[in-house]
This record gives sequence, C-alpha cells and structure tokens, in this order.
Amino acid sequence: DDVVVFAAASLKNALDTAAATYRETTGRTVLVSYAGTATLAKQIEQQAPADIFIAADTAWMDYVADRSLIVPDTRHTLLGNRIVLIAPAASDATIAIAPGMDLAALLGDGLLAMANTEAVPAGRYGKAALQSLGAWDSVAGHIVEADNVRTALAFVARGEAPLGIVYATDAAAEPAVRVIGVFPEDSHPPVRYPVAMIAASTNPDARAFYDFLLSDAARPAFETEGFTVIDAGS
Amino acid sequence: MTLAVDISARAGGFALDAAFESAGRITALFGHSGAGKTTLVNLIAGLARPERGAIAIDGDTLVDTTRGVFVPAHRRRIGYVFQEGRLFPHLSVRRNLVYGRRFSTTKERWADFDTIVDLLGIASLLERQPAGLSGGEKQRVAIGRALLASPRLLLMDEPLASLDEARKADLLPYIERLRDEMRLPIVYVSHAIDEVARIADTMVLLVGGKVVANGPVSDILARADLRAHTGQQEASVVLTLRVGAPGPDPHLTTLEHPAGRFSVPRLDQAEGSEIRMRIRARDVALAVGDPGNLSIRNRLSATVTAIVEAEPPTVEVSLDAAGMPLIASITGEAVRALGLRVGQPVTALIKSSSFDRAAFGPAARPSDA
Amino acid sequence: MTLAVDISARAGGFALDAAFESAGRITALFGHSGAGKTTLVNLIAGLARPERGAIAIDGDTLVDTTRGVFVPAHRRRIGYVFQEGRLFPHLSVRRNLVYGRRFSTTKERWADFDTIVDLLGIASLLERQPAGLSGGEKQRVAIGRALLASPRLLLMDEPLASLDEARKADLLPYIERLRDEMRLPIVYVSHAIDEVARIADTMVLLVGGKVVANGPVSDILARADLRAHTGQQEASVVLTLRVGAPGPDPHLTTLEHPAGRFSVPRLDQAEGSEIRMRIRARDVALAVGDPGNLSIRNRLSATVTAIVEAEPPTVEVSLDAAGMPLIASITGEAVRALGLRVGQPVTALIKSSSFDRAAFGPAARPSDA
Amino acid sequence: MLEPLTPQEWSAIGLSLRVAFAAALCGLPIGLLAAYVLARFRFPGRAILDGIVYLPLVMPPVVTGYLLLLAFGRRGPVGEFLERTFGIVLAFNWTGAALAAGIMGLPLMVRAMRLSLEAIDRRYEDAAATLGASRPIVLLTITLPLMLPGILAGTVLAFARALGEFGATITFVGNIPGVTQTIPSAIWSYTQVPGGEAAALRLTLIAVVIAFAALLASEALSRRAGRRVLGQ
Amino acid sequence: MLEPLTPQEWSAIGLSLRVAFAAALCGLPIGLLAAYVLARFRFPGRAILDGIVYLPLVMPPVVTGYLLLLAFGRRGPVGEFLERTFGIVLAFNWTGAALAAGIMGLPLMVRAMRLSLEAIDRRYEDAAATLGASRPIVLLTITLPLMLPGILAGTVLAFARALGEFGATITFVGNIPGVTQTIPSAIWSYTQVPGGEAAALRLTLIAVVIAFAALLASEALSRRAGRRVLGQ
Ligand SMILES: Nc1ncnc2c1ncn2[C@@H]1O[C@H](COP(=O)(O)OP(=O)(O)OP(=O)(O)O)[C@@H](O)[C@H]1O
Ligand SMILES: Nc1ncnc2c1ncn2[C@@H]1O[C@H](COP(=O)(O)OP(=O)(O)OP(=O)(O)O)[C@@H](O)[C@H]1O
Ligand code: MOO
Ligand SMILES: [Mg+2]
Ligand SMILES: [Mg+2]
Repeated sequence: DDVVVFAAASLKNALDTAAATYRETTGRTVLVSYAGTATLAKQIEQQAPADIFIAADTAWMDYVADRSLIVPDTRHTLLGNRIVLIAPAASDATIAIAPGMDLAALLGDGLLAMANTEAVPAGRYGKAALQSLGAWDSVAGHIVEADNVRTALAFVARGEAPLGIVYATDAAAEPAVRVIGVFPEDSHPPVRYPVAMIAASTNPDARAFYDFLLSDAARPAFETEGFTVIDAGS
Repeated sequence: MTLAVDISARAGGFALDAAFESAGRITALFGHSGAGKTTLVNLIAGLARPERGAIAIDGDTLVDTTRGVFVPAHRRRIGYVFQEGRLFPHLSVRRNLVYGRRFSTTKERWADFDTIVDLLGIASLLERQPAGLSGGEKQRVAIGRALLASPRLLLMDEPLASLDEARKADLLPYIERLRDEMRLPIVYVSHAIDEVARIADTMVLLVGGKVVANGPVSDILARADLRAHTGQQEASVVLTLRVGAPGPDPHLTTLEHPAGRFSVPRLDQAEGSEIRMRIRARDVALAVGDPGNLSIRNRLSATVTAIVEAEPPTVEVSLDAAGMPLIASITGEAVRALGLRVGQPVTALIKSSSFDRAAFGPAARPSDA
Repeated sequence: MTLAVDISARAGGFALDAAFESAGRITALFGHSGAGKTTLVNLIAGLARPERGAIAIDGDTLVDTTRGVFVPAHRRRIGYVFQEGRLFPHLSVRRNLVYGRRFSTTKERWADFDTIVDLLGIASLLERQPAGLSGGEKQRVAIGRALLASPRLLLMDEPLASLDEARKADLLPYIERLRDEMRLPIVYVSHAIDEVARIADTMVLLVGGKVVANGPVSDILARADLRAHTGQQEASVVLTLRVGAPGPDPHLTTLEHPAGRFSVPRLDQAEGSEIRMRIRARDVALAVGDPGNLSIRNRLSATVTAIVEAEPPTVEVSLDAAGMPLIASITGEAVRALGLRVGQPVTALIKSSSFDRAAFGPAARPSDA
Repeated sequence: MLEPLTPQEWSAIGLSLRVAFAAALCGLPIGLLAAYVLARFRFPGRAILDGIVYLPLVMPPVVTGYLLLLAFGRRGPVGEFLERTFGIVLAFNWTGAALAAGIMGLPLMVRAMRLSLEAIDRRYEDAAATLGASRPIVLLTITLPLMLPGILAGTVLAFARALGEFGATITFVGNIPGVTQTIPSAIWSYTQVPGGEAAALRLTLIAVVIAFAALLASEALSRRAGRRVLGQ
Repeated sequence: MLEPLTPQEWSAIGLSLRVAFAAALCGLPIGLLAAYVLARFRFPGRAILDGIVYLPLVMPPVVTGYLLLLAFGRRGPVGEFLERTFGIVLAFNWTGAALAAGIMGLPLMVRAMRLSLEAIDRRYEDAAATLGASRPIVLLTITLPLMLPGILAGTVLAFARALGEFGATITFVGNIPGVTQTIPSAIWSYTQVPGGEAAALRLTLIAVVIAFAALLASEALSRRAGRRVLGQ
C-alpha cells in the first residue's frame, strides 16, 4: 500500500514536490491528504488510515499526542515559517514593526485581513504578535477574519483590505502584495509544523518516507516554498 | 346480477343516504345535478369509503362497515367511465386502452381490442396522446379503456353526454349488446331520459342524496308523482311486445299487440323476440268513432280508464288497450270536443314514425345468473 | 353582429379550413366529434393562432394574418364557456365568478351578479372550492363566470351537455334572453339538434375541419343532403308565426297560420309577437278527406308538393300549407293506402302536445346594430 | 450546552437571520424571473442560462466565494460600479453575505419554482385571458398562486441553505464579528479549536431550530393553499 | 489552462463522477421513498422527518461531515456495525464520499420529487385502480411516470450537488488522492497554496462541464416526457 500522509493544506506545494522527489528516488508513491489541521486531527482520532501527520501548529499535535494516537518519539518539528504584515503591491504604506507601532492609524477606516484569530494557526500567531507589540486593542474591531490564511491573502491582494497578516511563504508567492514588515520571532509563539508517525500505522514503508522528510534530500522542496527547515533535534 | 347498496357517506357538507337493490342488467342512476350520482358511483367503485353501510354484488360483499370489509378498488373488477374522462396523460391512446388488460386473467378477459376500437371509431387515434384529443374523442377512449379491462360490472357516469347523436346512436346498441351478449351489468348515470328509458331496466332516482324511488324503469316513468324528479315533461308507458310475423312491407316490423295492429320501422329482431319500447303520451292521439282516411296506421282499440288534468292545457287520458296500458296526452279542448269520459271506447292512434331508433331496445334477456 | 371567419389552422395532424359569415344572434357550430368545433372556437377566442386568414366581429378585425393583426385574447372581450369547465382551482366559486368583472369598464358591464347566480342556481355554492363541485355544478359556475365578464360575444362549447333536463329547460330561455335583452351574440357548440333548432338562427356545419354549410338554421335543417351530418333522423321545418288573438282556452296560444287553426300550449308572448318553432316531420300526420272525430285539433289545409322516399319505411311528404312549408313523414304503406300524389289536397294534422317547451323560442328580434 | 450564549453568538444568530431572510426574499423575484423565463420561453442561450443557474451548486463554495470577491469586491468590476453609482458596498458587509447566500440558494429556488410552474395547466391561464386578464394580471392572479407550493418550497430551501452557507460567505465577506460573522462561520471557528465541539453543536442546534420553524411555517402555508385547491 | 491534466486530477475527475453517480442513483430510491412518505402520509413525527431531511442543508457541511465521521467512522456506532456485520467500510473510502454527497443532496432531491408528486392529480391513480392496478402497480405505471420531471430535476440537483460537495466530504473521508479526493477537494487543495488558482479554475470548469452535460441530458429527457404529456 502507498504511504498516506495527512498534512496541513498550506504545505501542498512543498510536500507535493517532496513526494515527487521521493518517488523519483525510491519509485514509491506517497499519497497526501491535505486538509485543515483540525479536520486531520479529528480524522486521525477516528482511525483514519494515515501513516504520518504533519500539523500546522502544535496544539493539534498535542491533541493527538494526548490521545496516544502518535508514536511519541517520532514527534519532531519539521518546518518553521514567519508571519508578515502585507499590503497591496500598489500601496505605499510603511510602518516599522515594533512595540507601540500605530497600526490603527495606518489602517485608517480599512480592515486588517487575518486568518481566524481563534481557530487558524496563522491568525493565532498574528494575534499573539499584535498583543505582544501592544497593537491588538487598537485594531481588534477592525479585523476581517478568513477561514484560512489564503483567503486573508486574497483580501489584501484584491485590495479589499489595505493590510493583512499572513505567512511569509504565502506573501512571497503573491505578486499582488508587498511585505511591509516581518513580525519578530519573539513577538509570538514560533510558527512550527510538527510531524509524527501515527501509532496505528502498519505500513512498513511509512518510516522510510518519514525519514526522508527529515533528511536533507527533502530540504530543497520546503525551502523553495519559503519554509524554514528546522533541523532535526532542534 | 344483484347490486345491493345500503350506505351513508358524506363529502364536505353533502350527505348521501342510499339504500336500494337492483337486479337489473342496466341500472340507471338518475337525478338532478348535484343529487349525488357521482358520489354514489365512487362508493361502488371503491374510490370512496362510506361512513356506514354495505355494498354487495351477487352476494359478494365489497364493503361492509359493520364487518370491517373494504375490498380495494383494484380488486373489485368494476370498470368506471368517469364523468371527466381521466385518460392517463403520459400514455398514448393505445396504451391507455390496454392499461387494464394485464390485470385480468385470461379467463376473465372477454373484451376484444379490435372490436371495441372499431365500434368506438378510435382506430385512427391509437398512436395519439390524450392531450390532443377532442372532447368526444376523449370520452370514447375512456369508454374503451374501461371495457378493455374486462370488468364484471361497468359504471358509466354520463358517458354519452359529450357525444354527437350519430355516435350515441351507434353506441347505445353496443351497450345493449354488452348487456345481453357479454352479460355485463351496467350502472348507468344519465340525464337523458330517452337513453335511460331505452337501455335501462331498473332505475334509481336520487334527489338531494336520498333514493326517492327505485325499481323497474317502466314503473318509475309511469309514476306521475316522480315526474318533477325525472325531468320528464310528460307521461309515457314502457311496453314489452313480441315481434310478430312479417307483414307486406319489409321495412316495417309488426309487433303483437292484443288491441290491434302495431307496426314500427323495421327492427332487426327475430320473430317472437321481445322488444321494449317507450311510448310517449304526446305521441298518442285519440279518435272517437271511425278515424277516417288517415296516414296514421297504428290503431289500437282501447277504453278510457282515467282522465287526469296535467299541466294545462294538457290532460292525460289513461287507456286500457286490451289489458295493456297506454296514456294519451291531449289538450283539455280536445277532451271537451270529443266528449271523453271514463269507460268510453276510443281508438288510440300512434304514428309509426314517431319512434326513432333510440326509442327501442331489445328487452333484456332474463339473466340466467 | 356579424362574425366573419376565413381561416386555416392546424393542430397536430388536423387541418381546419373554415370560411363563413354569420349575422346571427346565435350561431350554432354543429358537427361530429372531432370535426373541429373546439379548434374553431379557440381561434375565435384568441387562444390559438391561425396559419392564415382573418376573423372579424362587426368589421373589427381580431386576426388578420396578411396584415399581421392578432388581438390577444384578453382584449377581445369574448366570453368562453369551455367544454371542460376550467374553473380556477385556487379560487372559491365566488371569486371564480367575479374574476372577469374588474377587467371590464363600468360602462361595458351589463352582467348582474345576483341575477346570474340565481338563474344558475349556484347561490349555495358561492363559498365552496371548485374541486368539490359535481359535474353539472362546475359547468353552471363556468357559464356564470363567462357571463359576469360582460363579454360582447359569448362562445359556448357544449355548455349544457352535463346538465339535467330541468336545468337545461331553465337555462335555454335565459340564453334566449341574453340574445334578445342583453343583445349578446353567441356562438353555440352543441350536439343537440333540438337545442340548436330552438335557439340558434344561424348554423355552421363542420365536417372534418371543413365548413360544408352555413346559413339560417331552418334552411340547413330542411336540406335532406345534410341530414347525415346534422345527425337528424328525420326532416323538420322551422316556421316563424305570429301570436294571434287569445282563444277560449287560456292555456292555449293561437298562432296565426294562413292554412288553418294552429294552437299550442300557452306561450307567454304578447299578441302579435313572432314565434319560431320547429315542426318535426314525424309529428305531422295526414288525412285525406274528413279526418273524423280526432283529438288532434290542429288541422292545416295543404297541398302535396313532393313525395320523397327517405330511409325506409319512411316517406317524406312535402306540403304547401297556404304558402308555408311543412313536411310529414309517414310510412310508405300509408302513402299507398291514402293514394297520395303530388298536387293532392290533404289535411295536415299536428298534435298540440307534440311540442314541448323546448321546441319554441321567440324569434330573435331584429338587431338594430 | 446550557450555558448562556455569548454576545458574539447572539449577534451571529441575529446576523444569520438577517442574511437568510434577505437572501431568501431578495432571491425570490430573481428566482421567479429565472424560473419563468426558463420554463416558458425558448430562446437561444436558454441552455446556457439554465446552466448558469446551476453553477453555484456545482462549484465548490470557496470558488464561488472567490469569484464573488473578484466580481463584487470593491476593486471588482461590478463592485466598483455598484459603489460608484449607488454607494452600495457588498464586500465585508452583511449585504455581501446575503448576496453569497442568495446565490448559493438560487439553483434550489429556481428548480423548485420551475417544477411548480411547469406542472400548471396552462389552460387556466387561457381561461383567465378570455375573461379579460392581461398577461401580467394572469401571472399575478393565476400563475403565481398556482405555483405557490413551489414558491414556498424554493424560498424555504434558499432560506435553509442561507442558514448553512459558509464557504462562499467567508471567502467573499470574511468573518467580522457583528458584521459578517454568521452562525456557520461561528460554528466553523469552534470546530477548528480543540474542545470546541460542544459550542459548535449548540449553535448548530440553534440553526436547525430556526430552519425547522421556517419549514413548518411554509408547510402550514402550503397546506392551507393546497386545501383550498382540493376543496377545503 | 491548456496543460494536460495530472494523473491525480484525472483520478479526481473519475472519482467525482463515480461519487456523483452513486450519490444520485443510490439517493434516488431513498429520496423517492422520503418524498412519497412525506407527500402522501400523515403520521405523528412527519414534521420531524421533514425537518431531518432538511438538516444537511442547514448545517454547515463541516458539521455534517463531522457527524458522519462520528457515526460512520470505524469507531462510530453505525460504522462499527456496518464493518462488523457486512464488512462495509465507509470512512476514508469513496463509498463514504458518495454517502456524504448523497446526504447533502437528499434535501434537494426530496423537495423536487415531493413538489412533482403533490402536483399529480390523484384521480389518475383512482382511475388506474378501477382498471385493476394494485397500489404498487399504480405507483410504477402512473405515479412515477407522472412525477418524472421532479425525479429528473431532483436527480440532477443531487448529482450537481455531489459534484460540488466539499465540506462534508473532506471532513468525513478526507482528501486522499485516488481514494477519496474528488474534484472539489482537489480544487480546494489548490486554493490553499500560492499559485494554485489557475489549476483550481481549470478543475472547476471541468466540473461545470460535467454538470452541464447532466443537466442537458435531464432536460432532454424531461422535454421528451413533457411533449408526450402535452400531445407531441
Ligand atoms: N368535497 C366536497 N365538499 C363539499 N361538497 C361536495 C364535495 N364533494 C361533493 N360535494 C357535493 O355533493 C353533491 C353531490 O355531488 P355529485 O358529484 O355526487 O353530484 P352528481 O349527482 O354527480 O351531479 P352532476 O350530475 O352535476 O355530476 C354536490 O352538491 C357536490 O357539490
Ligand atoms: N394537438 C393536436 N394534435 C393532433 N390532433 C389534434 C390536436 N388538437 C386537436 N386535434 C384533432 O383535431 C380534431 C378536432 O378537434 P376539436 O377539439 O376541434 O373537435 P370538436 O369538434 O370540438 O370535437 P368534440 O365534439 O369531440 O369536442 C380532432 O380530431 C382532434 O383529435
Ligand atoms: O495550514 Mo492551515 O491548517 O490550512 O492554517
Ligand atoms: Mg356527477
Ligand atoms: Mg370539442
């Protein structure tokens, strides 16, 4: 049977490339089921036929770990990402991302596009960053939330919202937006994509792909998309 | 066949209470618009449930509320020609016609497709869809459909109302043949007293949901008290006469009447067979003494038995013609001019040509059931 | 009113080619089932478009394919009583009835709600929904609905077929009143030759989609060559006679006939007014010499003008009664027995009571339009 | 489940009701028009129109939402026109949510109405014309009343769909609490955090109860109309 | 747009077709039964059944999918039962996708069928009974043919909905290429990464074309049936 990976949707391009590389070198096919991390976690809870889980945040990985659904010592942080403040490409808005910044003034009567600040990791990181920079309270009533970071990006790209907070990976690939600034890593919990093998997996090939993901061979696939590859063990 | 009905039912604010028995080959349901004829026919067909009561055919119970019996419509083998056609809109005329065929067993099946199609003149319509048919065409197909299901009892709710006279004249003998040759009992709803008088032997008269009379058609038509309900303007008698030996004119059929000569336009009935005919009082004239040189050849010797004032100027003179009844309706002026009185011998004059084809029917052959 | 029709139309495989003009107050459309009557009526109503041709009422063009004129149905003010009722199922009887009211201007509105409801006997149905009505009730409501729209021309497609005799007898005089008092021209489709003869003055005879004859009803009924199409079994004449001075019996009305005495059951018509009546050949008997002491009081002196063999045994004897036509249908046997020949003087005998109410109608008053 | 609703939840419920009503009611004339045109006229491009009406059903809601954003966003051609001409802004506005929900419900609405319309015996309309009723009057007094079951069914379908619509709405107008956060958006948020199931189910139940009420109301109306047609 | 489709996309199209056909065809008898029961019988709990049929429309698809996962998942009561008794596994299987799509389409199907059924003049059924047809035969020969427009409309609605269904499917059976990845799941995946729009639109167009073909086929069938009823 083919190895089945459950992965957060935002990893699609990178993981598809990695899987293609893997197939070229080993001849073995890997199937990746992309969905929201929450959905994947709940499916795994319902004995989904997954061999490997790559989450977009640690909370849902904790969720499956708490239920002993993963092989504990296979949990590793695979990738990192950054969140950035963006504006439409044509915008000349500038602001230094630092404590006390006056984001509200920059917004004017526009809205700040973010992924859902309670539910979606990208949104949660953004909220934490704004809070730690003291800008949250002044913009809280002026946020338009999306169900995922891609929609938030689209809001800015389409010029509907003057500013937005998205992953660096998304911003880099979208010519219609301009990165105004990158949020300091210490202003929010680090953006991490943990990986783990599923406890119920019986696929003998799973381990090989897992190892491949953590190996240097997979590195270019992730880095091309703008992810930071977190060295195993770090 | 005996149809025994004793039911109460209601539809909206309308209450039907009908109890009658009919052993007739054709039972006419007669009554004004809204009298409950269709309601009653629906109950017999099994399309409606009575509140209480029972319906049985030849002792075979179809409904009996006290015993909780209710035979569903499809098991009754009762054909129904609806007042409004109700052809299946999604089936061709042919498939409408044969619809009921497959539900009868070969043994029960007496209806022949080609015969019925020819008779109804619908051969050219077979591949058509009902929606394009004219009013009369629809009704003919509906009759054919009911017949082709080979029912054991046929309900016809004003089946001929939308047909022209020529077609009616074609169909009535066929209905008689169904009655006589196929021995198919029929419950026949009609407003046309001529039709009823011709083909029905038993009549159930409905007024406002109640049966006010039922029995032989001749008895009911003769009852003056029912005339308002039967919608007749005037009296008539129904006689059953035997076909006599052929006379000199081959186009006339002589009927044996004890009171005198009686010939009518030729009937295709064998000598000795019985004929039922309705003689309307308006068609009977009277002569006192020698009638003179008249074109009216049918002359019956009779005695006046009663003289009754009907709606002026009409007076109905009841006659006894050698034991057979006859009624003449003439004007009061004529009664006075002729000096008519009870007991007086008169000659009843009846024009041969006052009968049209529709007035005659072979008397229903006694059922052997 | 003049209705001028000259059109070709087709429906499926059926082709209608009708050209006629009628200046009649009531124009009867007569023809066998499937002859195209409903098709023609639909064209007049504006519910169908002809392939080519024109229809005009009093010179007001409704359709003219050459000029591209097509007045839509709702602007024609042509009432239509459909063969199948077509009551609006979602509206109560009352709301069905008044539906067309609001579309006529006050000036055009001649129909009175209460009068029409009473006449049709539907007062008790007003709050009901159409679905619960009996067949005849539906049809009466449909007639009322068409009338209450105050049309300038009324199309009636077999309007009385589902009504009982009593109701028919009530409605026919009303239709006559519409014709005479409301001056409402009517196109009347019917299979019942009696009805047509009584109320229509003009008749259009359709056979297989073609008009084979049109003109005054009396002319068409008198034409022996059309009898197969009119569905009549026998001949008749339609006479227009003047009401004469009252005689001794108040229940009889004397009609002025130049050939002799002629009285009929009382008509509520003023002395001097004109009456139209149909006298069926079967109701006329002949006497050569003194008729004797008969109950038949109407005796007209006449001369035999023709003796025509009809369907045996019937022979039709045409008469000239002081310039007015009359036909007697008697048996060949009678002709021989009386030794009848052309030119012979005879007495025509007509029973007063052979006319029922339905046979008479006031002659349509000359239109002043 | 028995905890009181938060103000945000209350406002989501209020907003969802507003959006669903607006979607169903504003969709009504458009749906009727589309149903009428599709059922009654034969014209070139009819099949295309028919297909277009179905589009929102076939496309994943996210795509529909994205296309709406492209067209009706402030920078979209239609959106720009609407804003410039009428001052109407749909993006990030509850009206945009209603538009999204309405469009998602349109295929359902049109289908139901068309079925009813096509089942009507046109001879009733002919009869009305002979009584003097012009085409629009026939439509109002005969056609529409006779297609009432379909209109009601279509409206309830659209209403229910609007209550459940999430993908297109959030992609088009996002999720601004109190402005564009409808019940489904709120539910979705709950499902995305560990332990949010109970709150999600509670809101789901509320949506279901609302839809149920609408359904019962429409059935009652429909039955009343039907009873009338069948003769009390 | 003109690049050849990837094998994964081909398999998504094939799977979507399979899922949509299965959803529409297996839904058919269930939808018919529900429509028949709802239209023809009055029984306690009828309103509840009516409401349940509407549920999938009202609930956000994600919730429906989650409930399906809870019920039909391998650990869910129904799922466990089905696996133990019949060896049927729905979760993470294309059959599960069909189930999800079928359930999402059911309200549309039932509604369309019910409208058609309620528009049938029951006197035709009475007429058939007097000709000897038993209840099931009447159903087969009169009722079903007369409600054909509704059956077709309902089936196409369900088919189209199945082609567009995403939320419930991805939540219930996931998005495993070749196994459970339908066109909408593939589209959604594309929308979640930079630069995926073109691929997403291309797949959307394919879904639209398929739905369009189904629509045209059903219209043609329906017109043929209709023409028959109206007399060629
Ligand atoms: N559902 C109903 N609600 C109220 N009244 C009804 C209902 N069904 C029938 N009726 C009434 O019952 C009476 C009898 O109806 P039925 O159809 O049996 O009459 P009918 O004798 O067949 O008349 P017709 O000769 O006009 O067809 C009518 O007055 C009708 O209005
Ligand atoms: N759509 C159609 N397709 C084919 N034939 C049709 C269509 N419409 C009408 N006809 C045919 O046209 C002929 C005339 O129909 P029409 O309804 O005018 O007859 P009618 O004279 O009114 O008959 P009836 O007295 O039976 O009502 C009929 O033979 C009918 O079958
Ligand atoms: O990677 Mo996510 O779970 O689509 O934000
Ligand atoms: Mg009746
Ligand atoms: Mg006709």
